[in-house]
Amino acid sequence: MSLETLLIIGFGGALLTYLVGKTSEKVRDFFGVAVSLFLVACVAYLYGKPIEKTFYFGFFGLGLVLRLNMLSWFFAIGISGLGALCTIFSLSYMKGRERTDFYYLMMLLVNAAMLGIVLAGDLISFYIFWEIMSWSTFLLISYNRGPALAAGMKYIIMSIIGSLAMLIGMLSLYTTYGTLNISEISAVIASASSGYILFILIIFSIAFGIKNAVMPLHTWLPDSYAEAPSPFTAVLSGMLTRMGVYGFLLIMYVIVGAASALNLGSGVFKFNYILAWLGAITIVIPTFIAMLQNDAKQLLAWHGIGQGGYMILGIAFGTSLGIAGGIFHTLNHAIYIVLLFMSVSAVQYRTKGERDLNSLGGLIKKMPIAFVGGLLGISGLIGVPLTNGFVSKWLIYKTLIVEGYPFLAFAALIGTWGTILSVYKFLHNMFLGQLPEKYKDIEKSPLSMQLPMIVLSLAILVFGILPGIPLKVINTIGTSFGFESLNITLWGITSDTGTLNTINIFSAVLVAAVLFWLLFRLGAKSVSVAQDDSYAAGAHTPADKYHYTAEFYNPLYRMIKPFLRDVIDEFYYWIASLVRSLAGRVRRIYTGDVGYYVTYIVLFLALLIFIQMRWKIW
Amino acid sequence: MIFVVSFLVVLMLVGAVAASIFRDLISAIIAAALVSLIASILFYFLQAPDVAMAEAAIGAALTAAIFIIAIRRTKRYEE
Amino acid sequence: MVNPILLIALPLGLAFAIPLFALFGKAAPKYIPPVALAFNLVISLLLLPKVLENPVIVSIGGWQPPFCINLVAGPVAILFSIVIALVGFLVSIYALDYIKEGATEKYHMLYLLLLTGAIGVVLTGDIFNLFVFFEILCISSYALVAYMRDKAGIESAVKYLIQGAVGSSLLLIGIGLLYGQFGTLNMADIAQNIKSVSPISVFVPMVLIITGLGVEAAIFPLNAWLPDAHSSAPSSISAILSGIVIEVGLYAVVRVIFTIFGASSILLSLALLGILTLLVGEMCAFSQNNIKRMLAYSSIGQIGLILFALAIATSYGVTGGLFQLVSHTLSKALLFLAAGYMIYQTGSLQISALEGTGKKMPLTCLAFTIGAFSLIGLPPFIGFPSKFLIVRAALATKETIFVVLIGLALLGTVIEGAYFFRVVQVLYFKGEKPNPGRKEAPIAALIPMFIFVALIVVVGVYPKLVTDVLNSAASELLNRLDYIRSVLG
Amino acid sequence: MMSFLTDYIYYIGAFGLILIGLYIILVKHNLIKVIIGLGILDTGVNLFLISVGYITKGTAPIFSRPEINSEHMVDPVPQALVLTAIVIGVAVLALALSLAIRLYQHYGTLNLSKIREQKW
Amino acid sequence: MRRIVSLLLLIIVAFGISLSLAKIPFGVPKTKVGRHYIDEGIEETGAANIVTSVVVNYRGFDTLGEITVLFIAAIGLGAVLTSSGREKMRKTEPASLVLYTGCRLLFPLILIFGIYIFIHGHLTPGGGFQGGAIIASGFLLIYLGCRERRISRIASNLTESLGGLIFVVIGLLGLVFGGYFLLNFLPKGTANALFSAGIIPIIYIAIGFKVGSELAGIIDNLIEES
Repeated sequence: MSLETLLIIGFGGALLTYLVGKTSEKVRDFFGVAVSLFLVACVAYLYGKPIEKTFYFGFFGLGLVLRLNMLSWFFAIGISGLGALCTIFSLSYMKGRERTDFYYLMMLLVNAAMLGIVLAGDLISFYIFWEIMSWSTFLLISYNRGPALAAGMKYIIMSIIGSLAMLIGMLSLYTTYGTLNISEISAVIASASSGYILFILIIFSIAFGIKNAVMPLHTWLPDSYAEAPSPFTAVLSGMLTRMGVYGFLLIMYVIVGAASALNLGSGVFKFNYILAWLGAITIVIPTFIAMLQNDAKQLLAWHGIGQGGYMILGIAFGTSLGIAGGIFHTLNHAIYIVLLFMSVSAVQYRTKGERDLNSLGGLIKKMPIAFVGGLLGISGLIGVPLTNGFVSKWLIYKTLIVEGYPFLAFAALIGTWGTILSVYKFLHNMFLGQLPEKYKDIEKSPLSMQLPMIVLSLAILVFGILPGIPLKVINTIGTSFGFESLNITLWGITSDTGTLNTINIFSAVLVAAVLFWLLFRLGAKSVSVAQDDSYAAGAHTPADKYHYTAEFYNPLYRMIKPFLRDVIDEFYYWIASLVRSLAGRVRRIYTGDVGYYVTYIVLFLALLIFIQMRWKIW
Repeated sequence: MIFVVSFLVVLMLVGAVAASIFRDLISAIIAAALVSLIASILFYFLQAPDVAMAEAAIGAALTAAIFIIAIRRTKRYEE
Repeated sequence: MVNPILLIALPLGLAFAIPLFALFGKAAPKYIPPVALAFNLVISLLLLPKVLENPVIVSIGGWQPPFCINLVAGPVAILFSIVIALVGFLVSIYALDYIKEGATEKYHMLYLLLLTGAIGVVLTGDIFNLFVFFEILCISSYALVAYMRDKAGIESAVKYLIQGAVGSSLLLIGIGLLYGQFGTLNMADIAQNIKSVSPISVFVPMVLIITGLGVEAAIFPLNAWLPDAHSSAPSSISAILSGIVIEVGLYAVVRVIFTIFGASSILLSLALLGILTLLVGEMCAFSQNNIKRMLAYSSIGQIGLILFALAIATSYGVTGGLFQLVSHTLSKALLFLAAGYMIYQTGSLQISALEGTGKKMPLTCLAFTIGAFSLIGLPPFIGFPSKFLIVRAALATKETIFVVLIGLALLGTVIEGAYFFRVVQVLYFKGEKPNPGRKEAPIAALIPMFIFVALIVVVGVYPKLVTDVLNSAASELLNRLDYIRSVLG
Repeated sequence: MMSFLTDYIYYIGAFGLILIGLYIILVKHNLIKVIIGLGILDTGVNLFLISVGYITKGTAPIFSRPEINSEHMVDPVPQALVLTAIVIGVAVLALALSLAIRLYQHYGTLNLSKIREQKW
Repeated sequence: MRRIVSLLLLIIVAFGISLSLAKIPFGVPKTKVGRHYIDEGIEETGAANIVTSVVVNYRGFDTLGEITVLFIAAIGLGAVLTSSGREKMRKTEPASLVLYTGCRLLFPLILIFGIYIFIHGHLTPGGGFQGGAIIASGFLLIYLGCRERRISRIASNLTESLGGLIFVVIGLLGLVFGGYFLLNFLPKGTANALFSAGIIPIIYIAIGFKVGSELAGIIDNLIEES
């Protein structure tokens, strides 16, 4: 079981799925799911087998290297697992849409490309897979017509800028060290001047920051998330965006190395310190913007940006706790955000694509599984104890406090408050409250949608109660970066500065739950009122006029809305319009009059002669 | 001798200028034909009889002819 | 022993013979160009291994250079003739079905003669002979641009002809000045004595020659003919104009600057010129609604990039430039061929009219998409390795000016990405769901398109296929002394 | 004065024609005029080439009698080049005129500053 | 405005060129290949007219390209001017009797003169181009005088392509016999004799017919079409 066969299965499976789809849809669905599941099995089988293999053919004599270590395995399992779940989820969601073969092709292609990224052992193949991922993602984002096109353009433009920055950084590394093999570069780069290392870090951070939507570079994300087909939005938010985190880990701790990456610059202007502040900003502002959203997917998208901030915050602090927190939060975030997007798209699927929170509500009876998924998802997002989000956030807070950065900790905390408010709105407006009349006879989501949601809900609980399982892997990653090892128990972490033990929490919550249950039993029954026997001034009010989940948090909006304009996005748009008008002017050079054209020719001639006369260039 | 040549050159340049200023394209073409005719005489003075013949036959005669044909198809006067 | 002269003589003879073939049948002439070009392709490939060791010098008429016209079949020339023969062959197959109205036999004659002129330009070692073949190239392309005889075609042809004629007159003046100073027309011979004369009196002919050739090479202020001609010619001709003609012009410019004049000190201004050309081209293409005009302007941009890469004048740079040249030829020819049938089916040149073409003609649109991606420089297509080489060359110079310039060039790439992705979106995702009425391009058009696609993908995945040819070509362009020695013995 | 004339009169003639031709192409709007300018430009270039090859008191490079002495023969190469150039020039002119005829049929005018559909 | 700018530019260009011209004194021998042709030409090619030997033999490749250019122009002109309603004859009033008979009388003489010119191209001034041009002017005369006469398209096309083919084939024969394209493989003969100079007169005759028919075809197209 070697790595190139893994990739061949990935890419070849994608193409085969497309070809099979030309014959029969059933076979294609089965085949696609089979390929993705098989990939999961392969990656799982490769656990703990470090491989490094150079291909026989190179790219301009640069050997293409594939290598597997704990870090790449960790990301690979996440990618393949979530990819498989999302593919299963797509089965019923995509049924009857146009161009489904193309959809599955791109879905599997993106997964294969992401696997390639994390398995790449040299920057050139990293870049190649990165670009393949970018353009296939572009095609998928544009898949829904209409507003999706603008979102796709925004995404691909920023992504091209990022990858060109990466190209420059990569090639400057190549011209300096004559190799692009990651391990060889990391061996020699320590001798480089700090200025050069800073340049490399910054230019790569542009690329990865765009992909991970760090604050000034985030503007592509909300539209793309909102407009992409929902199962793919899950992939996008769960793993594809987090390739940025992988990139940050790669460039900071694998290539440059913790020793030199963590003390560039001095005082408050240390590279990682600034990065941490960017992370904090990325936590706070998007979370509160999320609160203003009435579109379920937009709301989740803004949270996606915010949670990305937590990861950056954790990674930027080069302590073993912080690294562990960041990486673990990447995994947890992937799990619960995918779950949330799945429950949203389940609702979307049943309500014929309704995303507006103001016109939904009361679906808890109709779609219980989706509700449970949503509930667990938001509790993970908030970081309620016994869900996985809690553990990783605990690690990050602890890092901040131990390192003594109260402001950053406070920012993170504010972020959590905003999260609570907004996701409560999310859950309430979709599932609680009163059911609109038109959704009376809605039936619950099909099995192919429930299955992934159930799996993910279980995963949230398991990782929340037994965080030791993933933390062991993460700990080995941290030690491979050269940090001291944490001592992990199955129930949590024991360290001198404080101990996390989920057993105690579990028992406490259990007791509390029993007490509450008794309380409710003893308390009075709540009467449920049908929506339409409600009277205003003696007149019967029709149902559609009366739906109180609309305009949630209205006063709060009026208070903070002016502060939360997305100024950066407007700035980018301004630049775009500037370029457009400039282009419109430049093409006026080509006036249709041929006399001018001949004048240009003679002008060129005379200009060159004049320059030679004047400055003697030759 | 040299004065003949200089006279011819001056005449040729005058013909070229005339070709540029005449509004009537036919006369402009006559002027251009004059230019290449004088050019062919100069070729002869420069000991290039072959070129002189070619210029006289092609440059002066045929070119003027196809110009005039083309002008018969289009407009005679430059606006 | 195959003789490089056959590369010129046989297509020429076949082109002369086309009226005779026309006597046998109305359909006969259109099969001549594919035959001739396939033959050329075979000969070039046969010549390649020998040429890679040392260039083949063919002297015509049996006299020794510089007393005769001689052909220099070096790696560059053979590389170009392979590319010309390949692209010409595929496009002529495309034209079998595409060219229906008009005097088709005249079209095929002109087409074959155009490519013969291109091959002559790259093969010849004599500067006046270069001029003659250049005239063959130019005049046949004037006629072909006007082939459709519609309003746009005639107007563009007239403008193209005026600029081209002025350019070639300037070129001839430059050649005359050179002959007056060196008393010879053989490139190698001139190059040998070039240093013996004071700079300014050689600079003026150089500038004249660069300007004259630059009109064909579409360097920035001289390229006003290009968008008109490319957008209003028949699409097969647009593919040739954009894929071969301007490249050959650029080859001539580079050959003159590098080999004849050895002008190493004007390279920086040449690089600036290239970047200027790139930015202007991409800017203009960005704000186009006419798809063929957009492609034409993007050709200007690509030419600028190639010029910049060649002006770096390190072996990396020239290799990258030649690679970019090859990749642009393949991709742009593919794009024009695909666009040709899209336009033919939708009946409009506007990009907005292409909505839903992705459903109507999926294969053509797939080909177009791959060409566009390759031109933007996305892996795993051929555009990526060339862009990779160029960026590497620019960074390897370790000079700030080149790093800044490559930054600007990549900016141009972003703009290019913007408009090409816009077109791709229009093809597949714009507008409402279209009626699934299949109107695919005919098979005679699809075969060449997909051969192009195969080449683009294969070379993009495994660039080693072409790199050694490119390397030796770059070394031939770079050291002129070897060229002089190999010609004059 | 005399020597100046003997040295430069042909060059003056040649480049006078070249510059006048370029001037016509640059400033005239009428297509036929522009083509005339091209013709004059060609003639000037040819004259220049021939005068480059000239030798003072030279004879034509033709051995009309075998015993003719070849010391003062003028350079035959420019004459060959000019033969080529003349034919190429007339070819371009003919093509240009045919295009002009078509253009007139399409637009009803030959004023190039009015014929501006292909632009930007 | 435009005039001033263009004058300025032209002055700069003229200035630059004059600087370069200073290196090219008028009237002094500067050539090196030309000298060689003059000294060796008779022996090497056997043509008394050195210009002809240069045009057809030393630089014969240029000439091949040149007739190709003329060929292209003829075809292109046909392609541009060929209108859908082919072979429609415009009503033309007949020419005056004087002109008519004059043309009828002159035409054969002009034809013969042209043929003479290009047959003796290697001995006396003149050659294929000049002779061809003269023949074409004879056809022009016919069009002026006898307006209903037309040359047959087929014949002129065949002449063009055959002329070109003969040139290429002779070149290839040189390649076959001596290993050089356009090698002068026929016996040179004695200079100043009509049958001398090997392939030169043959090529020049081919060129003469080709050029004549092409120019005539061009005139014919221009007169008849559109």
